[in-house]
Amino acid sequence: MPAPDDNLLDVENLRVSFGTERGVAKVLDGVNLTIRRGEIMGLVGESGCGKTTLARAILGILPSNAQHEAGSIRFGGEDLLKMPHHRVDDQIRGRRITFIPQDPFASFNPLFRIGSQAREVMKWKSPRRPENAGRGLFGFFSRYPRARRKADEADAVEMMRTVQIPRADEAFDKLPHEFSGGQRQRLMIALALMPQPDLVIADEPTTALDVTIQAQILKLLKRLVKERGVSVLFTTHDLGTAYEICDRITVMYAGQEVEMAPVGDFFQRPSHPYTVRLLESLPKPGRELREIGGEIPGLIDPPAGCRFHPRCTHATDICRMERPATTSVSAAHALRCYHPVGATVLP
Amino acid sequence: MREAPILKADSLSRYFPVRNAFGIKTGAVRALDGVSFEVQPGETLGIVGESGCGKSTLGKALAGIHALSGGAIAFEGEEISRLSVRERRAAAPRLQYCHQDPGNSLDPRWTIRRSLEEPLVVHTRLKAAERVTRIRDLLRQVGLPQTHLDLYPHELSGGQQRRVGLARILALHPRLVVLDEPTSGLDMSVQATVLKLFSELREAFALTYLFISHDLSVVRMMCDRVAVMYLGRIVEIAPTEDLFRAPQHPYTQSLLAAIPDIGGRRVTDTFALEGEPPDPARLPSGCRFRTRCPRAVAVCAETDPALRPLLPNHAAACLLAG
Amino acid sequence: MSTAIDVLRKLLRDPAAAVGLLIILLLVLIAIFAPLLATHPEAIWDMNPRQRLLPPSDMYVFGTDRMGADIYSRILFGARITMVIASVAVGAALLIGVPIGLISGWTQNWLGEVLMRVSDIFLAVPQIVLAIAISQTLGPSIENVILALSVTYWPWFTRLVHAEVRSLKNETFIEAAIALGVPTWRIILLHVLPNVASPIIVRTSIGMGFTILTASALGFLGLGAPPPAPEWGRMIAESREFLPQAWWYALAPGLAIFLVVMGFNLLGDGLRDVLDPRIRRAGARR
Amino acid sequence: MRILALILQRIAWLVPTLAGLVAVVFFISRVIPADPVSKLAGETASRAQIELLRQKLGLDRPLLVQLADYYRQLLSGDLGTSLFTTRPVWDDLYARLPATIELTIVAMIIAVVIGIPLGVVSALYRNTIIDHLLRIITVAGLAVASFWLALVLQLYFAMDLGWLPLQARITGFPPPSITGFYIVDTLMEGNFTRFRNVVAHLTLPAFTLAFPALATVVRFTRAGVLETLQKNFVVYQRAMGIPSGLIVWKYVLRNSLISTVTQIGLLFGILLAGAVVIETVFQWPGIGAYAFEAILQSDYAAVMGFTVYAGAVFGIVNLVVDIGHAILDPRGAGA
Repeated sequence: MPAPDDNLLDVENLRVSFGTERGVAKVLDGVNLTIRRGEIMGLVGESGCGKTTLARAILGILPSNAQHEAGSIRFGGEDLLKMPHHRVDDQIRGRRITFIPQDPFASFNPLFRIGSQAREVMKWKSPRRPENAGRGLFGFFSRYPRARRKADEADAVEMMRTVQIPRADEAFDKLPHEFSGGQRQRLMIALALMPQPDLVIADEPTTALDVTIQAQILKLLKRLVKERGVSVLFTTHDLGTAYEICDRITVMYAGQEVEMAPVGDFFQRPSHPYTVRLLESLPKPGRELREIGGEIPGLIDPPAGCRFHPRCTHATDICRMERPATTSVSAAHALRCYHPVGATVLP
Repeated sequence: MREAPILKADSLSRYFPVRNAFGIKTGAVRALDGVSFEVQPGETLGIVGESGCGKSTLGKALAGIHALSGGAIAFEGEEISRLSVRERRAAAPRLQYCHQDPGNSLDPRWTIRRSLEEPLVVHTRLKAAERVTRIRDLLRQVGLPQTHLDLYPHELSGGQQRRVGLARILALHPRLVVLDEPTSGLDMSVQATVLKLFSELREAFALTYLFISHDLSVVRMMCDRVAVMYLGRIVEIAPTEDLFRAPQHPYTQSLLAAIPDIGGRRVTDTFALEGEPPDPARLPSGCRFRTRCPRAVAVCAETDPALRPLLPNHAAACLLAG
Repeated sequence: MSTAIDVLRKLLRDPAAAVGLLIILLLVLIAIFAPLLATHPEAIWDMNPRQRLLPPSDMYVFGTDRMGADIYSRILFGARITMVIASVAVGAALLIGVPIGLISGWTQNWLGEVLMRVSDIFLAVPQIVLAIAISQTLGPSIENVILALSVTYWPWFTRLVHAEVRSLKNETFIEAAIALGVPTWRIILLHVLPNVASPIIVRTSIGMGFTILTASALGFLGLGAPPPAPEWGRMIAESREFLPQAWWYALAPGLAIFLVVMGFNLLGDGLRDVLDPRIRRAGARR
Repeated sequence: MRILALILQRIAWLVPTLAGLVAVVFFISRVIPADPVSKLAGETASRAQIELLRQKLGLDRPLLVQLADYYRQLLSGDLGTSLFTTRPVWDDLYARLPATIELTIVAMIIAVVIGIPLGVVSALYRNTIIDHLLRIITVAGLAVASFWLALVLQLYFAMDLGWLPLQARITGFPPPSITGFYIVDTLMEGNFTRFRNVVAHLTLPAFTLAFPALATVVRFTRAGVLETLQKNFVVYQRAMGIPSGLIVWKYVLRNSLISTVTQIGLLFGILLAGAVVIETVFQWPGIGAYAFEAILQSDYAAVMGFTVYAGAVFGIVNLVVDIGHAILDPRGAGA
C-alpha cells in the first residue's frame, strides 16, 4: 500500500544498543530520520556517531550483539521491525532497499567472478522474480528459470554499460581484482540499481577513492538516481561530498541526530553549535582553523541530555539534563538544541 | 637571496621488478622516476597526488626506510642516500620521518617514558636525569600531562598517542620532518586539531616540513610550496598561491577541479576528467597523463615532457603549458 | 601491557585454560614428589612374579603389570621421564629455533633464505618419521629420544618466529624505530623479540603436548627409554600381548598421556586467547 | 600456465629438499653412533667379521664419498636391500604401498567430509553448547595417543562386542590384484561379501587414524569461517538480502576452505605419522608396519628407504595441495 505522505522512509525514536565486553554501548539514542521519494538524504557525522549503525538498522543487518530497544522504521508505510523476517528477506532487503558499500575492494568476494556474484543478486532480487518464489533448502536447489536468467543477464550487461564499465559484456567473466577501485564502485552502483529499488543506502561510497575518481563516481551516482527517481541515504564524514550530492542533510553526533536541513540552508544557516563548529574546522584559505576541543564521548557511559554538551560553549544546566526536542528553524529546517546559533527558533 | 637548501633531491628513482609466473622479470613498476626538488630551511613543501603516484615511496626513501634504485639525496649539504646504515644513523636525528599516525609508532609493550627515552639513549650521551628533564619538557610542548609517562600506549586515547609519537620524533630536535599523510583517515574536527598542533610545533621547534598528502585543501592551508605528483613524476611545482590560482598542468587543473567547493559550483556538474590512471607497469608512451588529458595532441604521445620553468618558481611538465 | 599476574588472572577466568593449568601443575608436582606419592616406590624396578597382572584393587589402584609392578607407581615415575623428555627437547628446540627464526625473518638476503631452506628440509617429513630414523640409528635411550625430538622440532619455532618477524617488520613502530636510527641489534632484541614472545609461548605449550605424544609413540615403537624404565608409551606396547584379559594394563598410561597432552593444549589455547597480539593491538587502537 | 609454473617451481624445490633430508639422516646415522657396523653385525661377531662387513657395505670409505654413492644409488631408483626381508627395499615398499594409501585416503575422506561441516557449524554457533561440545571433542582428538585409542577401540568393538574384526586387511584370500586397493578390487570383482569384509576391516583403523586429523580440520575450518564471516563481502551479501544459508555454505565456505586446504599437507603428515603406529597395532600390511619391523630389526636400509619415501610422498602431497589451492583461488599467488 502506498504511503500516506511522500515520506518513503520514516525512522522514529530509534534506540539501538550493543552489548560489549565493557558494558552496553548506547549507539543510537532516539534517532529520527525521514527520506522523501526521489531525494538524496545525506547522513553526516564523524566516526562513531552511529551513521553506519543507522544504515545497517534500516537494512536489518545489525550484528548479533545489537539490540533494538525502541522506535520504528517505517518504509512505504510499514514498520520493518514488525514485518515477518521472511518478508523482509524476500521483498525488502536487496529488492526495494539496496546497498552500496564503503569499501569496493573488500565487498566483492575475491574468489567468484563478477558474473556469478551479479547473477546471485539477480536470481533473488530481480524485479522479474515472482513474489512467492521459494528459496529452497538454505537457498540451494532453488530454480532460476532460463528465460528469466537470460533476460536478467541482458539487463545486467546493459546496466554495466550505463555505469560506464569498459567492455561491459566481458565484465561477467572477470574476477573482482581485475577491476580498479573506481570501476568496482561503478559495478556496485550497477548491482544496487538492478533490482529497481525505491531506496539505495550508500555507506560512505567514495571514502576509499581518490579525489578525481570520487568526483566521477558522485557525478554518475547522482545522475542515475535522479533519472530513476530512486531515493538515497548517503552517509559520509565529508561535508564537501555531502554538499556535492545531497538534497537534504542530517547531522549526527554520538548517536543523536542534531540538525536536519535542505543543503542550501544547511551550509548558509547552520544552527546547531556542533554543525557550526564542524563547518569551522574545514580548512579554508584565508581563515584560521578552529578546533572543537575535547574528544568524542564514549557510548558506554555517554553524557546525559544532549551528548554534545561537554564540548559545547553554549551549554547550560538544561542541556546536561534532558535532550532537547525537535524544533524548527524554518519549515524545512529542524533542530535539536536549546541554544541555536544565530537563528530564531520557530515553535 | 636564497639560502642553501636543507634538502636536495636529485633524480630519485625506485623501480620494482614485475615478474611473470616463472619468476622471470618482464618489466618494472617505476614507483619513483627521476624526482628532483629542493627544500629551503623553514619552509613547508607539500607533495600531493593520488594513490600510486609515488609520494609515499618518496617519503620512505627520504627516511631511509626504503632503498633507492637511483638518484642522490643531499641533506644539509651532505650526501645521505649512499651512506651505509651505520653512517646514515648519524643524520637521523636531524631528519625525521613521521608516520601517518605517529601514535602507531610506539611499541605497544613499552611505557611512554621508555619510548620517549629511546631516541635519547641511542643518539645522545645525556645522563638519565637529563633525559628525564628533556622528556618532561617534550610532553609539555605537545600538551600532555606528566602523569602519562608510566602508561602504555593502549591506555591513552588515539589523540594522545599521536602527541606522544610526535614528541618522540621531536626529542632529538630535528631540522626537517617528513610528514606522511598526517591527516588521512581523520575526522574533520580531529584533523583541525592535528593541523593546529603541526603549525604550533613548526614555530616552537623551527622545523622544516615535507608535507605529503592527498588532500589539496589541507596542503593549501599548510604549505608554502606544492609539488604535484602523477605516476612517479613531479608534474608541477610552484608556490602554493600560484599553483591554486593558476595551475599550469592539465592534471593539476583536474585535481583542483575535483575538490568540492562548498557554496560554489558543484563538481558533479562541472567535472570533466574521464578515465583512471593507467597500469604503472605499462605506462603509455610520451606524456604519462595523455591517456586522460583533455588537451592531448599527437606530439604528447611522442615526447616525454620534462619539468620546465614557466614562471618564476613555477615549473610544469607539459608540452602545451605556458 | 599485561604482566604475568595479569595473564594468569585472565587465564583462570577461562575454565578450559584453568583446567589445563591445573593438570600441568599436578604433573609437575607428581614428577617432583613421585617417590613420596607412589604406593610401591620400591616395586617399579623389581620383578614380583607372584603379583603379575593383578586387576585394580585397594592395594594396586591401577593393577599390576607383567613383572608384577604396581602400575600406579610406575605412572608416577613415568611422569618424571615424560617431563624431562618434553621440557629438555622443547627447550633445546626453542634455543635453536628462535634465534634462527629471528635472523632469517629480519635479514631478507641469502642468509635468511638458506636458513629457511634448511628448516624446510626438516619439515619435509612428518616429525615422527625423522625421529624414528634418528633414534633408530642411535639406539634406544632417553638422551637419544631427546636428541631426536629437539632436532626435529626446532624448525617449527623457526617457521613461526620467521613469519611473525616478517609481519612485524611492516608494523609502523618497527619502521619508526628504523627511521629513528635505532641500531638493528636493539630493534631485534628490545622491540621484535618481546613482541614475538606471545606466539612463542603459545607454541611452546602446544609443542610440549605434541612432543609428549611423539615421545610416547617412539616409546610404543620400542625406541624410547630401554625396558625397565616406566615410560608410558612402552607400558602400552607391553600391554598388547595381555589384552583383552588385562584390560587395566593399557588404561592408566593411555589416560595419563591423554590428560597431560590435553593439559598443554588447553593451556596453549587459553594463552592464545589471552596473548594474541592481533586482538590486543586492535584493542589498543580504540 | 600459472599452474605449470607452480608445478615446476615446487619440483625444483623438492629435489634439493629431499637430497638435504637424505644428507641429514645419513650424517646423523653415520657420525653420532659409536660404531654402526658392530651394531649391525651383532654382539657375537668377531673383529674380523666386523671389518669384513664394513668393507662389504662400503662403510670404510670417507663419509662424503659414501653419501655421493648413496645419491647415485637413489637416482637409479635403488633404495638398497633390506637386511631383514633380503629383498630390494623399493620392491617391499611398492608391494605395501596400496594398503597404506587405501587406509590414508579413507581416513582423509572421513576427516574432511565430517570435519568441514562440523567446523562450519561450530563457527556459526560460536560459544553455544554445540561449539563447546565440539571443542571438547577436538581437544581430545589432538590429545589422545593414536596407538592407545586403537587399542581401546579394539578392546571394545572387536574383543568385547565382536562387531568388527580385530586386525588385518581381509579375512581369507585377497581379491584379484587389479589396483591393489581392496575396496576397488572387490567392487570390480563384484564380490560383495568380500567387499563388506574389507570395509569392516578398514573401519577401525581408518577411524582411529582419522580422529586427530578430523580434530584439526574442525579447528581450521572453524577459525577460517569465523574470520571470513567478518569480511566486508559477507556484510554486503547480507545487506543485499542473499539467503544466509547460501552465503555461508557457498561463499564463506569457499573462502575459508582456502586456508583449510593449505593445511591438508599438514593433515597428511599427521596421517602418515599415525600410520606407522596404527598399522602396527592393526597388523595392517602397509609401509608403516614395514617401517616398524625395520626398526625392530635394525634394518638400516629399510628405515632409510622409508624416510626418503615419506619425504617424497609428503612433497608430492604438498604439490597437489598447492595445485588445489591455485584452482580454488583464481587470483594467483601474487594477489
